Amino acid sequence: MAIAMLPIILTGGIDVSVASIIAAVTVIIGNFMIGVSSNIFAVFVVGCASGAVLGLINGLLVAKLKIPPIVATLGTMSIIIGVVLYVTNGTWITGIPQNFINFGRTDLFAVSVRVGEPIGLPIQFVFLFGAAALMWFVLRHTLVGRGVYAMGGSVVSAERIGYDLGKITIFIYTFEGFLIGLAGSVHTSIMRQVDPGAFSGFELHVIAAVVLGGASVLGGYGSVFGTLLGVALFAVLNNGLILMHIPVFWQKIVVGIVLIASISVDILQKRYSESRMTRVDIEPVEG
Amino acid sequence: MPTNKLSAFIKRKEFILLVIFVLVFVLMSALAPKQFLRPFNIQSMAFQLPEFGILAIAMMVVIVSGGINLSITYTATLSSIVAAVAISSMSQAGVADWKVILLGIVIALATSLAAGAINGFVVAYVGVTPMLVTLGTMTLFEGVSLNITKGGAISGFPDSFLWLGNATIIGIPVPMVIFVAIVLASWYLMGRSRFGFSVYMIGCNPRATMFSGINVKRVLMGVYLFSAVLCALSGLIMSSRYNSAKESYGSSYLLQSIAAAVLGGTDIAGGYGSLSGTVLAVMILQVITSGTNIIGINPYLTNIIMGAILIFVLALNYLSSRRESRKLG
Amino acid sequence: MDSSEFLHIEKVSKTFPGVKALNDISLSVRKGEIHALIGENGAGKSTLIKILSGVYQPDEGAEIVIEGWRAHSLTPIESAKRGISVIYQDFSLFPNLTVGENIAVARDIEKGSTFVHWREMRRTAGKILERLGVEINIDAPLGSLSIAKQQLVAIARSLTYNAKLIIMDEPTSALSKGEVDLLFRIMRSLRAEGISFLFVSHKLDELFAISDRFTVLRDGKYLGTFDEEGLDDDRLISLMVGRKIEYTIFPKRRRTESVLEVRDISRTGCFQNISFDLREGEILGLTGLVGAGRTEILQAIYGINPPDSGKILMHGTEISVRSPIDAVRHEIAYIPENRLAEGLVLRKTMSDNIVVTILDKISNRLGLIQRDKQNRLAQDWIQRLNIKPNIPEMQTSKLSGGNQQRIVIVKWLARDSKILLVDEPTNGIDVGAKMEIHRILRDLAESGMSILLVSSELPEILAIADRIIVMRRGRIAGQFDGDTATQEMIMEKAILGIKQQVR
Amino acid sequence: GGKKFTIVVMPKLVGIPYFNASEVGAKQAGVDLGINVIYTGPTTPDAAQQVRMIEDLISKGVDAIAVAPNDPAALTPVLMKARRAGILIADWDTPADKKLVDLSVHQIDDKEYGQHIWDLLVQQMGPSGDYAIITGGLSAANLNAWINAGLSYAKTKYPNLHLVTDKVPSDEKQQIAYQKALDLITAYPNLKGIIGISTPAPLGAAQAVEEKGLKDKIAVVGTALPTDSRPFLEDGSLRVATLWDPSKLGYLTVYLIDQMLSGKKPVNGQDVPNVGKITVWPDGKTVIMGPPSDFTAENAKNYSF
Ligand SMILES: Nc1ncnc2c1ncn2[C@@H]1O[C@H](COP(=O)(O)OP(=O)(O)OP(=O)(O)O)[C@@H](O)[C@H]1O
Ligand SMILES: Nc1ncnc2c1ncn2[C@@H]1O[C@H](COP(=O)(O)OP(=O)(O)OP(=O)(O)O)[C@@H](O)[C@H]1O
Ligand SMILES: [Mg+2]
Ligand SMILES: [Mg+2]
Repeated sequence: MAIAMLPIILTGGIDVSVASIIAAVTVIIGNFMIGVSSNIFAVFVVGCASGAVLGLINGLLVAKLKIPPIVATLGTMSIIIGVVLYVTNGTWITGIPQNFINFGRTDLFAVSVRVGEPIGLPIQFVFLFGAAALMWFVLRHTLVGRGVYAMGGSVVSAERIGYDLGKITIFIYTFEGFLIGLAGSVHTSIMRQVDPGAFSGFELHVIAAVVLGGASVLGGYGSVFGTLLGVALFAVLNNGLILMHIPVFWQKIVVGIVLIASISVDILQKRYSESRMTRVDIEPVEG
Repeated sequence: MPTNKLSAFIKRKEFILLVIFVLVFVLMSALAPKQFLRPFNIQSMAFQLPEFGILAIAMMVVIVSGGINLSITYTATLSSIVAAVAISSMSQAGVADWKVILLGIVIALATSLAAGAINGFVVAYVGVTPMLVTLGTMTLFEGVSLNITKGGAISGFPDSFLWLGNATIIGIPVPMVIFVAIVLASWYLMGRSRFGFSVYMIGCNPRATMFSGINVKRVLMGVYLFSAVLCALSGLIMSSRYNSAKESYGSSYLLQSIAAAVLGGTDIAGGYGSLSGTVLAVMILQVITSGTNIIGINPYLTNIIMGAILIFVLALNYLSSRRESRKLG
Repeated sequence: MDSSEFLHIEKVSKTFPGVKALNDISLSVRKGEIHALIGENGAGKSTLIKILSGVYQPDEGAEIVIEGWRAHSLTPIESAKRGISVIYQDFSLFPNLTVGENIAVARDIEKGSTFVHWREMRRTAGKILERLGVEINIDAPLGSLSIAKQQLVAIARSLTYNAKLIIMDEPTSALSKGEVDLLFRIMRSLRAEGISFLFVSHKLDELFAISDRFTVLRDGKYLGTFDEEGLDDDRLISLMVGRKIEYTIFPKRRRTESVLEVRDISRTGCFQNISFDLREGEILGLTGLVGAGRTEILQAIYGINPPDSGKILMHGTEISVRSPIDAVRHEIAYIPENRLAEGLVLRKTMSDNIVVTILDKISNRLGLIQRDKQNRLAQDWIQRLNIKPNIPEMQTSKLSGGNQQRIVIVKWLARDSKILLVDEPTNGIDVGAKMEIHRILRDLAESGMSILLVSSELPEILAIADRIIVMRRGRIAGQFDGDTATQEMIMEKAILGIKQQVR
Repeated sequence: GGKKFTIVVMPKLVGIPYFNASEVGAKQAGVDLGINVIYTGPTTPDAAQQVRMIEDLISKGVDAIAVAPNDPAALTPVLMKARRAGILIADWDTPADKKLVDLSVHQIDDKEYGQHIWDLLVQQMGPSGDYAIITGGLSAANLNAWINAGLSYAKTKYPNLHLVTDKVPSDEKQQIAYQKALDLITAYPNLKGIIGISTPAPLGAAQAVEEKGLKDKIAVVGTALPTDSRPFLEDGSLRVATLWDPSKLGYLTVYLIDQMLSGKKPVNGQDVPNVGKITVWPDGKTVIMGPPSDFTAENAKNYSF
């Protein structure tokens, strides 16, 4: 998810509709599996396609109607989640076919270290790293990807040099939808049922993870690797506190403080090193 | 004269909003003629609007400065919780009601100032992106609130405290009176004062503003403090209206307040935003929620309608401004 | 259209809300010529260029012919495909990308390739920089380079694709003499290869040094195209402004009373051991090559990046200026070099930009701004500096470069300060306006203000500075009196010992 | 009577399975009794939203409002307002301010229910050992009531049970409950039992236990709907779930309100059609629907909610 959001933030945009898109995707594939086919491949195709279509809508709104991204996606968020819940009335979809559930539990390269305790790479990580690798490639090695960075650097310049900004915008939102579709599909196979309301409030986490990973919300800076780190850090922050035996009522306080402190330190460091940056090579004193 | 044209154009945005407001109002009246237009309903809408309206202004001010404040709802509830603890314990100790309430308000304001100071300090003096700072403080304030309430609600207010949120003065709800006062004060502050002028300039170009000798850090600090004080007032109204204080009150107002600010013509990138637009947007949202409730429309449909209006208005703004420039350019 | 012409346009007009920026312009550019486009501030040069690059669409009825291909308007992609490449006043580069990418990316877009080949890209970029004879690290992020180097990158970029016409909007405004010579050398060799240039500059000596033909615009109208022979400064100036203007050399004064004493200030990576006095009522010129650290000194005094060590005294007492707020309190004003990012709030009106420094003066005791006072003041200043158009409510971004610069000056004039720090105040400003700004600065000095003027333009320094300090690589290299110094003396100090490096 | 009553039944929020099930019951009762039932509520469990909706409904003019408060204290002023407007006030699912309601429909006795859950836990994990609680939200009043009842009961009845850490919130989401359960399992290796309070919580916990292959070591019990929990019950990761039938609760609420609007009070031991015998407290307005049903691998398939 966070990976999917990265290019949008890179262009200086933001998408708060991620949570509603993933909810819509899970509902669609849930019904698809039960009603049409439980072929894993087909499910993934449907999931990704429906995500991509919803992303495309965002992209069109931003690119063609020039609605600021945060607002456009705020609108679509409200609409998509409204439609999803109106149609499903929030009912969970249960009875996901077993083959799909098994898929979600596949560990690749599972090695049994001790009896009864297999460790391995759960399939969701394969997808995560797969998505990350794909995104990295797109951003680094395609013209569109570089256009994303260029747009984040300077919209005017990007336009002048001949990038088709509309196309890039539409592409990244669609691509984001696609990846969210993927995430939704994987998620469903892990969770074994579909809860349309499960993702409310999720969007802020996604944004936080991306930005924690070093992407600038003003656009132009950020990397896939940083985002992965951000996701990891955020996961640790949110879930590691139980492991550290921190009392429940203190956890949010700790998360908040760590979040603010870590970013502040980072910024202060950057500022310090910037202020020490050499602008003029000073002539040495002649001995 | 381009002068007139320019101001006419700015007015146009609000004009569109006004038209929409009238449209939804008429629509709702037509769909539920007996119920919607009853004075009782108008009054009850006037009760409901302020707590959200104040938060929307708190959001708008920060957006104009080029930031965003995700911590508004928790600033509101945190300050009302701290005040509630003080109020209920003092009133149990038998302190006179008016003293208790006055002190409660002071405590709420003080708490919100502390909260705003954290935001302001990290944004202005440390230089962290507002979205991140307030994401952090949002979590922090929620955590502190939870720690105080242990998940419950704080109640036990003296009855006279309920006046703040529930009484009327010649038929006008007290919260509405407070809201109008706040709107006027904010209008002066943002539209007329040096402070407001600086906020708009900073929202457009903080660097050039700083180079002009304006104390950008202090102004930004002021913006977050002002926003927090508004939150506290909204929090007090809520705790009086709901007879208790709890961390989750009004949590659904967060994204709505961004929507209201933007619907009201505030530029999400900063530098532009009008109070009247925001107030109109808040009124539109209020009429839609109340109206659809009364008519008995599925609440999810209400969500869909609001999303559609948001996109519709912005698309309209874009299209009309494009036509404008086509015509002339 | 004759086959020796690369580009021919006719009946090109452009109307902005309230302004007719271009009115029925015709122009042809021959293959392999360097064609100067000149005119006063706001004459419409930049607008014309934007039409040629496809950023703006001209009004109905325009004819554009490029090598026999006809159109009414262009898109950026079409323009690039047809061989037009533009270097804008603001370069249009990407600060977050590397130098190599900035250079090579345009060609990839033009080719329409799907993938980016980094190795090839770096090779291309490296070759071009080599051809230009400059040394810039290909992998450095562009944002970390000096303005001058960014300019060279922009030029390098336009060479990557098969540009047949390179349009440059004031390319030399941020370049030092050596770099300008380098640029001209490159331009001449490209001209020999049949590439044409359309070149905008306000620096007449440069124009005469390089141009084959001149096209003059005035107030959005086409005045004609002239061959280089038979033109001289006077004629050109009178064509541009419709009247004759002399580059006035002001009489120099010798002042004695020090207002600001700078004592041995240093800042790591910026400047070392700088000491000088700024005296009451004088203009002290601070010159040198671009990148010598002059801006940094001004910014240090203004409190933006305070010095690490050393003292600054005002009227004999030490002052501590840690931020612009402190500076303003000590009545120090600063007109930055980069007016777009630092001087102006472009999205706000002229009026707002003018009063931003004097909010205390136009507001009442409650801190409320008095609108009538604001309007009166703004209107007043706009008239005094002859800023066009005379519409205080107009967005500053819509002004031409020269008029924007006047707004920056005005906003500090409105707040009368004791000390004025000015960084390249006439950069990108036409001769007529330049003279006015010189006069304004001189008048201010006469009235007792002390001015520290940074300028790379030696004639300007010589014309108005009472005393001159020359900087070289972060240190003071020499000092001269304004009435005895010559360009040669200053240049010698400025480049002594670093000649090889510039080349 | 001749006039057709309009009754509002307001859940804590709409769009979750539990309250969808009660909607079915409430609507059914409306059809059976020939009255107009409006079932509406906020889309997020926000007390402020509930207050606003009730205010709007007062404007609309209804005969009765039955509400499941997200926060009892928060509703007090608006319920007073409703009373002044002559509207009959009831609470259901979660109690509101006692003084303000004409009728209070409880699915269950909170104390008994809490004790019942702890009894189930002990049945599954034995009377001693480490256990943890995953709850829906830290501020849900009814969940807290059950937990507190259970905890104080356990203190005397099962002194050897050891709660490893405070109740852990899961935001009413299975995904989060799952994460938290994983963390709990890692953090406390001696864990023998997990109680999930709120319907998604036990499922998330069961999922975690199943995934770690610990379903024989850690007993998961909790409050969940039988249809949702069936896969987990059947694979053994969830030992037993307990809940009442929410649709019956909805039905009962509407039924009793209709009676009261027609002037009849609920009577102890009264047999309500489609629901069964009810208990009425001496105060005459607190009604308890009856004991919960326990769902196990064997019987889950017999239920349709
Ligand atoms: N986007 C715009 N909207 C309205 N007016 C504009 C816009 N852009 C330019 N103008 C106006 O068009 C005229 C020509 O401006 P232009 O920038 O082309 O001048 P220029 O010759 O490049 O001047 P300079 O030498 O100062 O850069 C000016 O009067 C300017 O105010
Ligand atoms: N306020 C600033 N913040 C960051 N970088 C700056 C700032 N001002 C100048 N720079 C950078 O410092 C470097 C050196 O400045 P520059 O090349 O302009 O030298 P200078 O001699 O001070 O200037 P000039 O000759 O143009 O007056 C450039 O890379 C420039 O972009
Ligand atoms: Mg220009
Ligand atoms: Mg400089």
